[in-house]
Amino acid sequence: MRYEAPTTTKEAATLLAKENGEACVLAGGTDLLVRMKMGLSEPDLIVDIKHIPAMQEIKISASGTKIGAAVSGTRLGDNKALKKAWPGVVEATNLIGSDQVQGRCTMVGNLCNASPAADSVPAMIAAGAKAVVVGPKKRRTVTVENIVTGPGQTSLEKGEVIESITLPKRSGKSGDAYLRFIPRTEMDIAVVSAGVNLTLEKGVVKTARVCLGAVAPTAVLVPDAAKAIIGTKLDKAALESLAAACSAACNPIDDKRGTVEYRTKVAGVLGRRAAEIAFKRAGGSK
Amino acid sequence: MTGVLVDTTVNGDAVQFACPTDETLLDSLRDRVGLTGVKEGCGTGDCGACSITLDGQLVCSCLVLGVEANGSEIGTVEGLADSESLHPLQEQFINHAALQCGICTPGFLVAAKALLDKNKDPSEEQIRYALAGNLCRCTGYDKIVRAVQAAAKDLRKKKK
Amino acid sequence: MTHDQSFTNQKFKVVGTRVNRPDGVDKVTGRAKYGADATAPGQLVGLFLRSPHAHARIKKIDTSKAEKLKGVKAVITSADLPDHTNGALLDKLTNCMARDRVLYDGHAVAAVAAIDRQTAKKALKLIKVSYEVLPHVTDVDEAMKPGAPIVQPGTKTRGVDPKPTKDSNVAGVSTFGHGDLDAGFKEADVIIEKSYKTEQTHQGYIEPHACLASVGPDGSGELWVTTQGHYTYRTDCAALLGMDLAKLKVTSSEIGGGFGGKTHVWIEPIALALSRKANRPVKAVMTREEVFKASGPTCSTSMDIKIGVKKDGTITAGSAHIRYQDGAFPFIWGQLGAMTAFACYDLKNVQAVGYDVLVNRPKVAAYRAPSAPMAAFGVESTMDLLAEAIGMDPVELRIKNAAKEGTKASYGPTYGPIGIGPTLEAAKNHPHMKTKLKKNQGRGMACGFWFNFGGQTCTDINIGSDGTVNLSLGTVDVGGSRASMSLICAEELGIPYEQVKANVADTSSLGHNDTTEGSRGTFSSGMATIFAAREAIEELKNRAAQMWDIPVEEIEWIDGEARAVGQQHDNLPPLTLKEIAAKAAGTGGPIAGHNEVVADGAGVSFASHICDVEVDPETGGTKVVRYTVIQDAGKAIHPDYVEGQFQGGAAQGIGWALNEEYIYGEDGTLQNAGFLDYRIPVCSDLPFIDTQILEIPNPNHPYGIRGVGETSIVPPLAAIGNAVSNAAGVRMTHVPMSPPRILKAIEDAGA
Amino acid sequence: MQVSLTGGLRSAANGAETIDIEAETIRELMNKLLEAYPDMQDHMDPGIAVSIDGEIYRDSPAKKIPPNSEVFLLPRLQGG
Repeated sequence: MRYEAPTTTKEAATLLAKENGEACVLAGGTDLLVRMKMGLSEPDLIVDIKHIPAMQEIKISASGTKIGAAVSGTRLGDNKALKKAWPGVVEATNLIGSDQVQGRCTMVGNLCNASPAADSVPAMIAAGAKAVVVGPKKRRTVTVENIVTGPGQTSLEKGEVIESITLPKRSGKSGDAYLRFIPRTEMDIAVVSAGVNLTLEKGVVKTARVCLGAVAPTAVLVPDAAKAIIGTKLDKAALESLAAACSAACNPIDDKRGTVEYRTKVAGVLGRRAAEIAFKRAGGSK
Repeated sequence: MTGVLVDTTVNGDAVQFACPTDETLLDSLRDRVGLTGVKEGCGTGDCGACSITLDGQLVCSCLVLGVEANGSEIGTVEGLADSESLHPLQEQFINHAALQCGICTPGFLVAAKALLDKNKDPSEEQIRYALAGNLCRCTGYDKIVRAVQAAAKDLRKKKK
Repeated sequence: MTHDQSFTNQKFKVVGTRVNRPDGVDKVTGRAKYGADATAPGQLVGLFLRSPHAHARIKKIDTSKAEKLKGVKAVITSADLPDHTNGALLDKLTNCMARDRVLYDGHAVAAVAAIDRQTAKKALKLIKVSYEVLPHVTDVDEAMKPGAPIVQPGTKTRGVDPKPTKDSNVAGVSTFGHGDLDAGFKEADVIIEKSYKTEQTHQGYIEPHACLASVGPDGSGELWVTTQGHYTYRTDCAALLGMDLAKLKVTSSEIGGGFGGKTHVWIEPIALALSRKANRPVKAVMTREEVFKASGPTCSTSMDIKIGVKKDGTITAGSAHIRYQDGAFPFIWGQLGAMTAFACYDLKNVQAVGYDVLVNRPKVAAYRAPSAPMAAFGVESTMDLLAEAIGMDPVELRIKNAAKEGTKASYGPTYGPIGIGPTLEAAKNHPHMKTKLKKNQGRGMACGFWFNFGGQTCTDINIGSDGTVNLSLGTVDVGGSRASMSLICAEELGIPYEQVKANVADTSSLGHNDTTEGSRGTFSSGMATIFAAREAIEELKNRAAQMWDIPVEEIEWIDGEARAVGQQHDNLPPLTLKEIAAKAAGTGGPIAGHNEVVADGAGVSFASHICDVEVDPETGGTKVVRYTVIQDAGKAIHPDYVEGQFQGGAAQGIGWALNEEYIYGEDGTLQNAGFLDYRIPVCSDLPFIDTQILEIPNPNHPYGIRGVGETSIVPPLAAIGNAVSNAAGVRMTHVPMSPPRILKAIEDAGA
Repeated sequence: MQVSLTGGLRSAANGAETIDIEAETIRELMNKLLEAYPDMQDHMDPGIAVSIDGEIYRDSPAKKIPPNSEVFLLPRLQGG
């Protein structure tokens, strides 16, 4: 196995493109090293992206927020401005694993691992996040919901690597939230999860995005759930109809972590609870 | 073995070792540097027994490649005590009987130190969540949390 | 083995104090050496190839390519492991390495020793095994159905009359009890009949099985290993490999948790076989996945409980049918469960039937009070239903029916002095019982019983010329027993605790000791330490007699010094242990005490637990809000570590009750062989666990000690079950009470 | 002396709940038991414990059995 630690994104992309065997990107390694330990992955080349300066940046500007692909969960959580602007995205990322895992794990790694239960992904999709994808020849911008195509699968082409995630600029009265259900209080994979991002105008929900995790092969954006609360003050009826829309959008499986029935029911509960938190964060009151 | 040469600082001392590229830092520390205080309980980042600090950051050494440590500063349980005396956390773990079998203890100590370095006066809940990445099967965590509380108090007194 | 009972008023000087443990500094500095921490020059890495199937015939194993790989020094299959035991240990041997068939997912089929991990891994891939997949069964109820695949052909159900002629997965049926059930149920005003299920759990020790094995061409060998019983490992390994006992030295490393799971051999005989074949030391360490798949978890169960009660709370009859899943090899887990089911109560008419059932799962090993927690879940849940049905407080119902001295136990014999009544009274009066519950919260309590036992024990005391004392123990220290034994030794000799250094001796340095199991460590090694110390005191008195030149009969040993008794010796100042030790060379050489004993009469143990939980009715998530353990310790030698046992047992029980379970797929393979999806409680899952130690002395121990290690895992399943049922408003009958199960129960009740 | 049988042991004694055996020690009791009921061997292999007046003995064959004591045969206990 070859280990490379390039210092530019382009160099990383070129290395990945040239490798004929199995090539893996190493950011935090909290998924890759587990796969290697379990014998599920035996890379011929590992490209460590942590030495690329552009991938270590957090930039908050007038046009939006840019988070490098190698920024760890701990660094996200320590960034007060980011936590204030996107509390849902930050708390979702901070839910990945223990403090030990937080020191290594990244949002982009969480995304590219392409697990339906990834914590940061529903929050990013609800936020309307975009990924900056760099290949050996070109760079492109892709919405986060178009990155993962199925369990363990992404739309990235050979040689392509995500350099950063951008979160859009929002109006003042906005808030986001992410909730997941796990049987323990920590150290678990989401059985079901929900991210909600909304903006208010005169106390009424003006725009909203609702995304669910662990209820389908990929995270699911639920426009009907958003519609259910747009134009409301998040009254009981609106919340009920959001919950119903969430449950209706579920297409889960029975597995060791939960049942179809359970995930479908709890998706609605979490969607409703996340919406209430996001609403409150946006300054809404009933 | 086709190895790569890795230059590190471990517990303040310059350490050089060679390891295969697919070897974890946990294995490198145990098998090549000889620091067996770092334990493997799962190898998948779920138990925290292999906790170390890497450039000041708390990590599971089973989820880091040995080669990644090149140029880094590593801290392990073996580096907690001063030359003469134990760290207050170590003393309070003993005083509070916060260990039974002791296999998880090195990881707990390293994680608890990382917490107290950041937060001088953590609440019980903060302690419990900060240590959630470290599994203990013997104690029910009761005496561990009390030991960390007592050590935090000692450290605050020391500062004054 | 009845001793002077004056100990009940005994005043202790150091016993009962909370001293620092002797292995503390090593364990907080990383110096303590565990199973995987030893190295030997030229050591090889041993790895195992394991079955991907739940049940299959092994048609052929081709190891030729692996053997030819550069760096591979030995490859082993069952062909290298003839049975030297005439069948006595064939089950263990077959479990260590499959013979003609693999019996569960993860069953070892071959092992290699190579110069490094990379080479050993490559070699495993080069071993080709052809299997003929056979039908499998992993569920205990399914395995009992006619037509189920037979796990061990030739198995005829033991304990039924007449002897069966057909093969069965039911290896044994055992009935315990007395009285007339039918008559008892006729007397009842209310009868509750309910079925329950508990899933398979694992001890979850954090340290995987690990050893360093070395065997030379002369047939001598050494084994460094993490184990609860290095003498038992020696006996088994020597027998399986045809070695002489005395030529195999087994050293127990520090043990990173066992809880019953390190009482068996697993990889160790194979590591020795690899070493013998390669003529090099071999280190073998299980991965966590291997620990889950191929060590010894505890049974899953399915049971029917029926109890009848009069309106005044008198239980008239109780019956239990409990089916224990033993994995792929038969044992007595069902018998043990049936014995414990009703042990807390004084019942006129009682019957408990235990079934031992074979399935395609790993060989079950002991797990802390093995078989008792499941039976207690069924009985103690039903007790709450009865209390509710007759409108009686659940604690009062238990107090009314509690067993006491003179009660004929449900498993037969008559009890001596026991602690179930006092723990219940303490529970009733505990402040915990009086706190108010909040919305969605519920309180539950339950009792538990465990036998405890003693067994073969051997201890040495050697006094150095400076008066410090080496205490050599043969029982592995799993929970702080070196501290307790040092306290006992210091107490007897009358010296400060710090003057004693305890260590666990290897098998060459001390006589046989049974495994540390059955809560026996402090009970039995404590007893042997007392007797060894008393022998040393006799010798110290002899030496003092020489130094003073007076008859030894005129010397007493008081507070760590020899005192000459009588007015004629008023001029003789006492001789301290140190002073006598300093002169040992001239008075007869080294001073020592020794004892070997079969420590029987361990004294049964009881506990009552109280807990409060909060259930989220929309997700089924449960939070443990408060937990209290009350248990009889006989005498707490080191209260910190008694509390530690109480708290640890409770935490394991809470995990079992709420989230831990083996999940098998349709294909018979284990789906959650890791700490991510096998969810043991983490720090933020638990509250502080309150403890109350009761001391009802065991009349068969000089200090009144009872074992304390196991009982604390017995009540939690039922205590949590009762609390969750009270919080959710619906009776939970399936452990673990995971969120999907709780939510479904709530919805089914509402529908 | 009356000896009570429990669990699967009864099947080895043709279903009897109690049997009469005169024995001064546990060893003698075991020997006579096997003589009278050869099927007991099946149960002796995994081990039998003897309870004398409520105290359980696993490895004390020399233990004297006082006259008129309560004697139970139990499976050999196993612990964690």
